Amino acid sequence: MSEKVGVYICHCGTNIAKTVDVEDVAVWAGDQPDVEIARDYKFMCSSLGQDLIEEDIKEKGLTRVVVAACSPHMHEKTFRTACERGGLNPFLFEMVNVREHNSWTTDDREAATKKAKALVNGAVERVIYHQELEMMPLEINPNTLVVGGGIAGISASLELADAGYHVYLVEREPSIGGHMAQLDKTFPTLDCSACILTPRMVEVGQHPNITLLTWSEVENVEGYLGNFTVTVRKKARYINEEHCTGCGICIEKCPFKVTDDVFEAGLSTRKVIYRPFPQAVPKYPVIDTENCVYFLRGKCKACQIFCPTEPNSIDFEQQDEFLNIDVGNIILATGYDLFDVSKIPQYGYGRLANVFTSLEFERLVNAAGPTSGNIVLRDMETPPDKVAIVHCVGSRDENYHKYCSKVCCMYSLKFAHLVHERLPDAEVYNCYIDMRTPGKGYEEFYNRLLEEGTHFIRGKVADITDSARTDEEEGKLIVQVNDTLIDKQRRIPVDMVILSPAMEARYDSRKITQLFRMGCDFDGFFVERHPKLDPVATMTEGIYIAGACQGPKDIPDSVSQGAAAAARVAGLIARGTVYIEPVRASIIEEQCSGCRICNNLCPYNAIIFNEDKEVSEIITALCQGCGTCVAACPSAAITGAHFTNDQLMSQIEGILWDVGKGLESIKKVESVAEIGD
Amino acid sequence: MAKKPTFSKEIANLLYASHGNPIVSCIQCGTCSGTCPVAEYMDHSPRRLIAMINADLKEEVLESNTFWFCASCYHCTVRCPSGIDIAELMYAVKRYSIWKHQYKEGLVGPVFSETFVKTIFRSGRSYEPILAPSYIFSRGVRKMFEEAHTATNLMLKGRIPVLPSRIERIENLQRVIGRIIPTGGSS
Amino acid sequence: MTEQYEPIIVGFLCNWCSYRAADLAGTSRLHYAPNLRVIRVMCSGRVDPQFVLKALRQGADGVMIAGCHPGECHYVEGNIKALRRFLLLKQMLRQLGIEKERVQLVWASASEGIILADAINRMTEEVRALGPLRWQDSVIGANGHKEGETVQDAPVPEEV
Amino acid sequence: MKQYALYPGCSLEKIAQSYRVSAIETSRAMGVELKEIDDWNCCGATAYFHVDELLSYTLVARNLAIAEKENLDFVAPCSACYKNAYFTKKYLNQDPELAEHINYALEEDNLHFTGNIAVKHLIEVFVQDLGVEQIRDKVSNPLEGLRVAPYYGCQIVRPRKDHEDVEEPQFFEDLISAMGAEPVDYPNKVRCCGGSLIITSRVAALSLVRVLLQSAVDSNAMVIATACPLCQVNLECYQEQVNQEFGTEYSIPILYFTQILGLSLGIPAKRLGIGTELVSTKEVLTYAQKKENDL
Repeated sequence: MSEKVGVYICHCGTNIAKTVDVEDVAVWAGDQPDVEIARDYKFMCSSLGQDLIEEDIKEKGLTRVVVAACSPHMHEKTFRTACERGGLNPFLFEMVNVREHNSWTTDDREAATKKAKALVNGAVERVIYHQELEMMPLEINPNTLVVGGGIAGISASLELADAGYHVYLVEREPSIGGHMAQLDKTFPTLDCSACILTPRMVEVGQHPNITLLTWSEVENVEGYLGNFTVTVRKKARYINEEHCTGCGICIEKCPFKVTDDVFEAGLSTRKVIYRPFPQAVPKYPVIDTENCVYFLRGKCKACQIFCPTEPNSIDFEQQDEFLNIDVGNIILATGYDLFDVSKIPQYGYGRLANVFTSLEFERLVNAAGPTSGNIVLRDMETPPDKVAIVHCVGSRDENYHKYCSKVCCMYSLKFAHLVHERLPDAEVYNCYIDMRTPGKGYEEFYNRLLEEGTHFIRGKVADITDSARTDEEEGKLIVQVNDTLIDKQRRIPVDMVILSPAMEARYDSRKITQLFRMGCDFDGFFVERHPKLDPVATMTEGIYIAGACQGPKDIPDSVSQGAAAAARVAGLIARGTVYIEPVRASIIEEQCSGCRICNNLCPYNAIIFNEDKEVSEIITALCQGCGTCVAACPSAAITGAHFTNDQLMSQIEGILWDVGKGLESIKKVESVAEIGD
Repeated sequence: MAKKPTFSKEIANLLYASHGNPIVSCIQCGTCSGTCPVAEYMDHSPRRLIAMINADLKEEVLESNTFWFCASCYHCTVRCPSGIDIAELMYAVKRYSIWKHQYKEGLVGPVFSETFVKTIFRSGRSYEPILAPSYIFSRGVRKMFEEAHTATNLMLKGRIPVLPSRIERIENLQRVIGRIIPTGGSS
Repeated sequence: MTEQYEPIIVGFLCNWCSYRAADLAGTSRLHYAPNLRVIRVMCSGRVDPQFVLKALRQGADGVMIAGCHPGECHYVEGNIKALRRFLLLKQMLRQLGIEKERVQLVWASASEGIILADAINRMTEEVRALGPLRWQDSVIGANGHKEGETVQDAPVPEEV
Repeated sequence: MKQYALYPGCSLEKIAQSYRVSAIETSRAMGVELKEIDDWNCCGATAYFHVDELLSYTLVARNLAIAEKENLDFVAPCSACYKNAYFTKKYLNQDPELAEHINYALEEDNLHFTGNIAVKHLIEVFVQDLGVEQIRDKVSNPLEGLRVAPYYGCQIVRPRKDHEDVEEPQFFEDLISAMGAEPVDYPNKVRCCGGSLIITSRVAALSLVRVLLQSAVDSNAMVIATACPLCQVNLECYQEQVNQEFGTEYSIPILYFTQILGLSLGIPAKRLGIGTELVSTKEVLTYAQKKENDL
């Protein structure tokens, strides 16, 4: 099987040429069998380099091309298009990685050149067995699934819906809004969080292109880019959404209250049938079955009795629904959790009443909160006259989270401002390690706080205790901190302490990554395709991420990531069809013995058994081309396009050419043998 | 010819056995100095001492009393967000200062440690009467009476050993010590 | 400088994780032993035990199969299948008298360039210590075949 | 009869004799025998590390090697000895060259360190090996109403050995409630007592002792229970100097946990070495005698 192979070795400036003797490799490659022409060139990926390939294909009638340069993840596409322009099927091409895997990893010029020759030889042997393949068209379903109804999810959904595409927005809580709905003001503009959020939520609620599925979770995801089938469990609200007008009488009449640990962060109560907050979207309440007397002991039904609608909207027999949704792309915007501050016992949260977390303080200071905006201590009456705000609780700490959570400095400044505003003669102490104000108008906000007379202490708080040593400390919380700028250990007596905890990945983020088959890092945040150039895409085609689920970030970044993910998806939908690698498996019917070993091997259930023909068959559309079945087939009846057994076997032979035939390596072997025996 | 190691490199080498991160990873956050129970008695806080070591201020470091006031309670070590074994660092600086016989005037610590080591070399076990009083005399008459008062109370309760207790195989122990420090012990 | 024995190790790296880890090791200019020759496969599950035997027969002194950490495979469980086959292959290699350090399975995710570089260095030293495999005498010869006898490829092992 | 190799440490010879006596008595009552290691040497406490680290490990390794000869777990009543022994064993197991070098030195006393015995603090023997339930069953004379401040000190819990809670440990409180007494919420229970600073920097140590005493008074404890001779001496013998230095009138009895446990097990005070304290412990004994009068 003789082919005319063109071999091109790239200098890549000095990146390769510095350690690999490219001329020698080119000359050596020139006189290998099947090699028609072998050249070395300064920059193969430059247009001149590509023209070299084009002209050689046309003039020399090359039938195969091998380029030894950087990683295929960098320029495989460039050289494939060059082959195509030369009239050669792009898959009759093989790339050899002699830069990342070779020249950059050693200074040993002789070893690097020897390795380069071996890899090139392997590629030449392999490329001879390459077959012509065509890119596979894939229809993109225009619907999109957005998981998570926080500000990032809302932005993504609105962008796509306004672009005219249909969006399914799935939210685990009874209402969308996420953590932002709990905040009072936002930095640095001090806009009221609800004022800027609720209009967006209403827009989502009323948008014809958005199907809102709250109090729902994704149970299962099948399929691939363009054709995902998602099973969503719509948990029973025990409210009939068609009839309910959202009047709220049922909430009023419900005689039972429970502490609201989710929305009110445990600071106040909610009824057993409840809406998380007045501006909730959708407006339908939901029954908390764990505490509802009817579900526990079968009595009460007060909500049903007082419900004014005809027919009655309360439906105790309602069951969870399972919906199957077909979408083309998925955007994950699942948000974050707050670090559990009780993990740092020396800060006394839980033991000392007046130590609050930032979320608790947000609810305290919120006009719609339990104290309608009055900053008071845990007894819900006495306002504090001295407040300490502790930065970096659980962040920048090897024992908890090594990373900086990016937003705590700014919202701690916001808290200081709110205390000054509500309690003009209160003293505020912010204990920080570094004041990080990297955004637009952020540093100015910090200056504003300095002018407002906040005491900034540069030092991380060591511990918070109520065991006083002097009368002045009696009955107060004492914040012990080393003020590093004056190198004094200070004990500051205060009435209230606010802890700014780290932003953590969701507790179940690992489960989500398995569900959607993409990756998460050691801390549990989702892994983007490229940290700098591709932050909203993931390694899995068709799955995009936005907001705090990808890493700690503030609202403006979450909104822009939401919009970015939406733009990526909109781009795919607009193209309608996407061409993907033809790397797929296929079964040669005659050779298949029907042993069915491959049937349960495929994670995508792409292999089915044809009963009458008694052979297995592969649904090419479902196959992702991993090749596991190809390797498992005992009678080699399954072949994997572009990674066939012949191709790989010949590549193995090729890269070990110098061991099999080459003399000097055997000489080396003999000399060792003598010493050895 | 290898460069002469800087002071901070020397201290870092002394820390090779300690199992924390190197002191260059200190972010100067002040948790150690906020936690330290005796920080107010130190002329430089542990945090500042680390900064001075990293800045190779050898004289000022050896002149400070910080590491002599360290009670080795390890509270800083367990809380350090950069995982530095700060108590171990204080031990290392003490060892460096004793080897170089370079420490602040009038400190009781160094003399106490050297005497302690000599007692062990001689009898294998420590003997309170030698250790305690010989330093209190150097601190003024009033302190001497207070200490004598406490010592007599303890004597009355039979809690002060009269004879120093020796271990039987003291020669073996001395030879064992000799194999570690060839100069026949640090006497 | 005496002529030191340089083992040759064939590395089957999976496209999504270990191949990118090797790329990352390159871009961060981590120097590691140049003895590994990489063959790219879409998933570690694609590595057929025959490839390993083929490489050893062709004169390789060691084979490394590198995939994603369990639970992180781009194709869900390709790496688990590779692990299953590897456990069986290890038994067979032991029976053939091949030292177990010669064929290794390594997990390295796309961000773990250092871990892969260390694994390559470690394996190179281990195989260097074992010396060349010399498949002909240590495997064929030791199993009773006379010198020069041509041996057909072993029948394909039944995938259990 | 479970056996342990007891490493008493220099303080238990004289100044903390009552700790040794009460330890042996209470462990025998609980069916545990503390067999003293023969010809042990000083563990270097904190002072030795100031001079030479390698030599400090050697001194401790010698004691461990002697205990290994009898193949019994190494038990140290004093926190400083416990910390030194625990970490010497850990570092020697981790660093074979270090172990080899030290074993070379130990040959002079024909000893060899292998590190295959466990190293425990005396309180761990009661709280973990025996367990709080078993102790509660054995308590024949529960000290109802006696409010005890559980004082851990520093080197029992720190530096972190393996993931235990170094800020809010609870095992001492459980032990005290097993004795029938009432553990008070003692906020400074893991703060340091000053240790050897009592000699090298007296004022600093006295201020630490004062904080601990004041905090015990605030939690209206009647007695502070400790598990380390250094802490006992600092807290008790220097109370008088604290009062002189800071003009306070503290007079809080400081007892070893083995003494209080002994009382609750019905062992007479005399055999627990109670009576050698500088601060009177009569009030505490009234809670122990109460049982005998009712009999």
